Amino acid sequence: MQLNREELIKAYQGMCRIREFEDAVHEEFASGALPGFVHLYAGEEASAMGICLNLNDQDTIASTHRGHGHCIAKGCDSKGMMKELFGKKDGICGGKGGSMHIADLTKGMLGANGIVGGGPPLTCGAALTFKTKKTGNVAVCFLGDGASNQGTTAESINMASILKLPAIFVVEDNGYAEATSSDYSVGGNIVDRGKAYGLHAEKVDGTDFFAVHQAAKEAVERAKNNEGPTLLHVKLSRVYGHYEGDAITYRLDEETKDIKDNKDPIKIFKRKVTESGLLEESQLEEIEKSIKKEIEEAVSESKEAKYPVESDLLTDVYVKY
Amino acid sequence: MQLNREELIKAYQGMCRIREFEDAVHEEFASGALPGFVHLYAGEEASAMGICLNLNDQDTIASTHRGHGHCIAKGCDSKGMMKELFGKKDGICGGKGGSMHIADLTKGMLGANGIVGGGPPLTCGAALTFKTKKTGNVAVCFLGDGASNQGTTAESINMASILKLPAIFVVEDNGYAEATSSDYSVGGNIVDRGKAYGLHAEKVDGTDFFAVHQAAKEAVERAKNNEGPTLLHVKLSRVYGHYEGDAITYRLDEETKDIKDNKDPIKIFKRKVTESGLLEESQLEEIEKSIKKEIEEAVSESKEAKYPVESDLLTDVYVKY
Amino acid sequence: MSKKTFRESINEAIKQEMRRDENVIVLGEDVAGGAGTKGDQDAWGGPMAVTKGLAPEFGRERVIDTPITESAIIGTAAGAALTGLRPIADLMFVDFMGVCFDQIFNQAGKFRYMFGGKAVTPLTIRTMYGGGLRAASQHSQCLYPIFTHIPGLKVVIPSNPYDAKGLFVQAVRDDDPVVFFEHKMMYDDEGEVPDELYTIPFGEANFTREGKDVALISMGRTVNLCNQVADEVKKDNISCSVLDLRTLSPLDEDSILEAVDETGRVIIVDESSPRCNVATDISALISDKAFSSLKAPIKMITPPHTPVPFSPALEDLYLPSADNIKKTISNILN
Amino acid sequence: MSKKTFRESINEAIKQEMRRDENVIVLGEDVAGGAGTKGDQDAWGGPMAVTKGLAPEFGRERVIDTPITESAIIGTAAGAALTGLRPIADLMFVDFMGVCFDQIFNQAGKFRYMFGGKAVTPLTIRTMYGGGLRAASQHSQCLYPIFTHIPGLKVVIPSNPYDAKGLFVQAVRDDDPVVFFEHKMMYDDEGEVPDELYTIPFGEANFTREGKDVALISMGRTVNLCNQVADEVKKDNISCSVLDLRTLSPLDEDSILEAVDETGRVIIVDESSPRCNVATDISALISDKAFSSLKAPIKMITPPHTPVPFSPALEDLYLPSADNIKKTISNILN
Ligand SMILES: Cc1ncc(C[n+]2csc(CCOP(=O)(O)OP(=O)(O)O)c2C)c(N)n1
Ligand SMILES: Cc1ncc(C[n+]2csc(CCOP(=O)(O)OP(=O)(O)O)c2C)c(N)n1
Ligand SMILES: [Mg+2]
Ligand SMILES: [Mg+2]
Repeated sequence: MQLNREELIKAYQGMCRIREFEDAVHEEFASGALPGFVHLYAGEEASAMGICLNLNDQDTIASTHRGHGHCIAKGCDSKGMMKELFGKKDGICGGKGGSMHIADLTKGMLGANGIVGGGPPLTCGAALTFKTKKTGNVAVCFLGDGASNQGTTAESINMASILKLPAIFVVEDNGYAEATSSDYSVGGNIVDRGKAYGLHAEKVDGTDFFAVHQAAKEAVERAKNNEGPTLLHVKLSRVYGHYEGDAITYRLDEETKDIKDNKDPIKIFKRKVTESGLLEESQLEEIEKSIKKEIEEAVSESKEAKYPVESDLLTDVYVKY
Repeated sequence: MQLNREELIKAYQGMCRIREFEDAVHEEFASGALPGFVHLYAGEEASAMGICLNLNDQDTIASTHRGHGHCIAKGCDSKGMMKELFGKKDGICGGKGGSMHIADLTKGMLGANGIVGGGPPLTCGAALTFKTKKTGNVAVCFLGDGASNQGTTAESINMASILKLPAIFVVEDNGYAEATSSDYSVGGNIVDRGKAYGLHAEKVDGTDFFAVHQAAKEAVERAKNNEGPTLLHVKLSRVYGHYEGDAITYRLDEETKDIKDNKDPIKIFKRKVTESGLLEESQLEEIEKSIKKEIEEAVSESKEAKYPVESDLLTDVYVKY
Repeated sequence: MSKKTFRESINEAIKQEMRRDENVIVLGEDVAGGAGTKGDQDAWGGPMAVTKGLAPEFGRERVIDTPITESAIIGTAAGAALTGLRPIADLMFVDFMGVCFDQIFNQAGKFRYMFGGKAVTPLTIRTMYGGGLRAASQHSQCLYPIFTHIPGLKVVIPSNPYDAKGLFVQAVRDDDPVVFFEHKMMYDDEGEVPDELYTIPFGEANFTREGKDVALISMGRTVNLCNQVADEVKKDNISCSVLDLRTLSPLDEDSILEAVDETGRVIIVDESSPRCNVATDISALISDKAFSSLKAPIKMITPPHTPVPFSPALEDLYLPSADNIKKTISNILN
Repeated sequence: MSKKTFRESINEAIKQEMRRDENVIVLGEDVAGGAGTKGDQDAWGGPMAVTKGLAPEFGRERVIDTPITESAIIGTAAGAALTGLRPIADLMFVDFMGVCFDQIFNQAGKFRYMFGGKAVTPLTIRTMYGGGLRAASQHSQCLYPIFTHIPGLKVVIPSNPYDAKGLFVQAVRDDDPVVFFEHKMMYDDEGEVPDELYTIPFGEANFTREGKDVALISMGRTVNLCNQVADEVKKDNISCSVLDLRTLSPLDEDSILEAVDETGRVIIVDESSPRCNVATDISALISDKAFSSLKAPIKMITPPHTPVPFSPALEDLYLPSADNIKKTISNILN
């Protein structure tokens, strides 16, 4: 644990912000206030934060359908995101993208993605830019266990391998792709796949922020030292269903209980930092409170914000047409 | 070497037939008599024959753009094939398919394929039919080192793995995909990839008919015993260029010479069977002569055969429309 | 005969065909749901529960949950079709065609031709299309014009539960590869649907309204919009026929020309993007073959040339509307 | 100015743009050729040698041979474009779109819209289309209607070496994703091409012939067929205009309507499959917007609704021909 106080606070803030955001979306969706197709990241916070705290605004991430956590960890504005989810004009994408297409290029956030396996090829592209321009940056790709089977993932890992791109593939294995277990869908295993394509690959405990942070740190160093790409197989759990509305009948209640009780990365982090005396309980509660307020405001502001109008319909398709 | 005399003769006949066929196509193309886009299999004969001698007409193969050898090994009629290459109505596909689309479903030959990586998914399909109908057959897929990178290949290997399909993926690694070396394009290595997706995988010397035959035999047995799919990484060389017309400047002359002198599977086979006294030289020469005649006839008959006519233009698109 | 939803109608079609023919199998992501889990082994039946109940009845050998690998899904189905099964593959959202189109258009769709007429590929691909669910740019497209463009494929697009069952059964029994388009906003639509098996032949469009002033030609969900408009403008003494194309490939040219002949005025309503879409296809057919019957320009009502917006406010503006159709009717009548 | 082939014209455009702008890179299968081999490190320049000579001049950092993984190629190019490079990705044959279309139409083509106008994706995809090489069903398709259908993409299709250079330079400099179609039978076509850099703006069609009896509208290789026919029928006192669309998206509607206005009779020649293609798109546009100028049915000359045959005998019958155009001209004049 080589993180300083400030970094630990940032980590906790980020994880809490993600959790609060997702809990709020869960409620607003259930009440019918929030439209669309939403996939919540709650339970996986240590991955996004453990990775992204090693990155700067010029480093990039490519994300997934389950992207809110990655966006927040990479520094996207939570209010702009919430407005986007509500389809409002002040949303981070003008209301045109919604949950699955949140992006903020100024933060190096290259977009959530509605296509499973859509992000890996794009990650090679960002990494190629960094390599070509010798910027010293790194391009990270988040993908799920389900996406690890998609052909685009294999192609991209190979491309990154042979071009020695500064890229990191973070396979967030939450045990399920929709209602299908990764035990069923993933032939062989994910770390071996990374190695078989020539990457440095390792398995990481995704409930432990510190483990993710350390593995990511080493991966970023390798990338920046031109030692090639890394694959991290991050084992973690999602709290909610695949998407909002999922009855989660494929999961036994005791498994969900176990996830909440024993695999919650925020609880685990909190215990670690308080038990070791790195941060005090009161400090953490302060953070929790202020984040709670931030997200409550995000929701209420989003509800009041204006929708885009007819003149917005035809814009933003081309730079020039 | 557990093959009997008859099998050895069949093997030699098949390899010679492929070589003669390809040599003839090479000449006819160079002279301008033969149209289209042709990729020759000469030099790789031990793979097609070593595999296909373990299969019956109900077992299937899916092939590639370099498909003539696979077709002949699986029992397609060499004259029908030659007529097809000449675009004649009596061709095996009525002249509609040409070199890259030769198929004969009655022989379990599911088609050459113009799309690199097109065959692996189809192979899973044939294997699924066998599994569903419990026919006890096996589905084989030939693909190149270049195709081993294609996403469809990874997807198919995974699909075969998790559904435990009776499938065999034969990666014919001739060292090149077009003008690109497999040393460059293949990150990691092919056998490890197979294993990482949960397959039995091994490397095989593709200049040695007996090695291929043995590995294939074991793979077929595994498939038929419901022990899951196999990947064979068969190392071999192509004699000619990527396609006819390729100046092969990416290969040094000494490499081509080495291929012809030391990696010719037909020469190697011939030496082995004569030295060990399994077959006599004269017998082999008899075979060579009769095959030569067969192919000469195929060419001359093809040249004389009729082209399809206007009334053929609109047929064969749908069963019913 | 009883009232069934669009969802139930397709579910029943699949079930009954699976009972009738053991070669029929279903495969796709979570077509059962629950594979490898400790929970419900019929957890989903696809994201819209259309295939729910199949796994318990037919077993996982015939109702196959797959990894998220659409090329392998479609390719497996195509290869299985080529070798003796009648697979129903689930592409889920048609927007995912981009990761597997090769297996559809270069493989399944061309086998028969490339192999000189010797292949039979009885493959059915089910897929969801269209806007209205606030599912944004990558989950709301129509894309059927792309499939219609490809020789060797058949394209089916029912507008109601009755047609859905009859056309689906035909798709399964058909010996050519069929892409079956289901509008994601129609699954709860209800209609009378016979309990027994029946087929509706491909290439036979259906006049859902008769009329003599204007012909509204459409497909899938927007047929209902046209029906609604036809009923509404009656009170203004405007008589519209509505032609439901039912299948885009093959296309019932005769019924289209008949509709033109009877009215001389045509509006084509198509939810797909406006360039090179089905509306242009029908319009061009009419200009070519029924030019002299035309009394007015052929009008097309489609979304604008933009991706599908997420915001409900924009998506409602994006989609073809009854208002828009009515305005166009009164324009071409004047 | 000097005589150059279509191949040389594109090669020169790429070279000069790479010299001018260090952000321009080229990637694809064997765009140099020879990667990892002991032989020539500029062995191919693509299968048609269009990119030959680039690797020696610009090095392998900017001329990147890739594995055969089109999704990764296009996606890498798209991601690079999104982050500051101007990649030219080689899709080789457009028939291969089926393994990578998602990265083109759901990713690159929608970034800007989905991200609310904040993304710029200056990506150029080069690709070969069309028949005539006896390359059979999977290597002879046109498929540009599919790309034209997709909002967010631009589609460029030059008919001669001069246009090829000017349009290619515009494609590279353009801030939107462009798919650049090169007919595989045109690489040896010659024409006068300036040595210096110049651009031809998108959305400006070109009248290659003026005429007042019939307008022939076309794109890419078939423009030359139209030119030839226009010249030949002159001796029968038939005056044809020929409009070369140059870009299919954006489309120069004004020039199309002008062509209709001046002639009242239109024939659209399009090598792509007949359903939902560019011919139907243009025809529908005309019926909608220039109906009253029409003196005859709008005719379309396209191949039949079949895959492209291999046999030279069939392929020659399959492709649009001068004879066919001439017959159609005399039909609509009577
Ligand atoms: C190409 C494609 N196929 C299928 C889907 C539908 N889909 C959305 S999320 C998902 C499951 C993804 O599983 P995983 O990669 O493990 O991510 P997780 O949802 O567990 O975070 C599926 C099948 C899609 N969006 N894109
Ligand atoms: C999807 C696709 N991409 C590219 C091509 C062009 N192409 C044809 S063969 C070939 C090389 C294939 O290499 P490999 O798989 O090693 O087979 P080999 O030619 O060596 O037998 C390429 C790139 C293609 N036909 N299909
Ligand atoms: Mg998952
Ligand atoms: Mg090879």
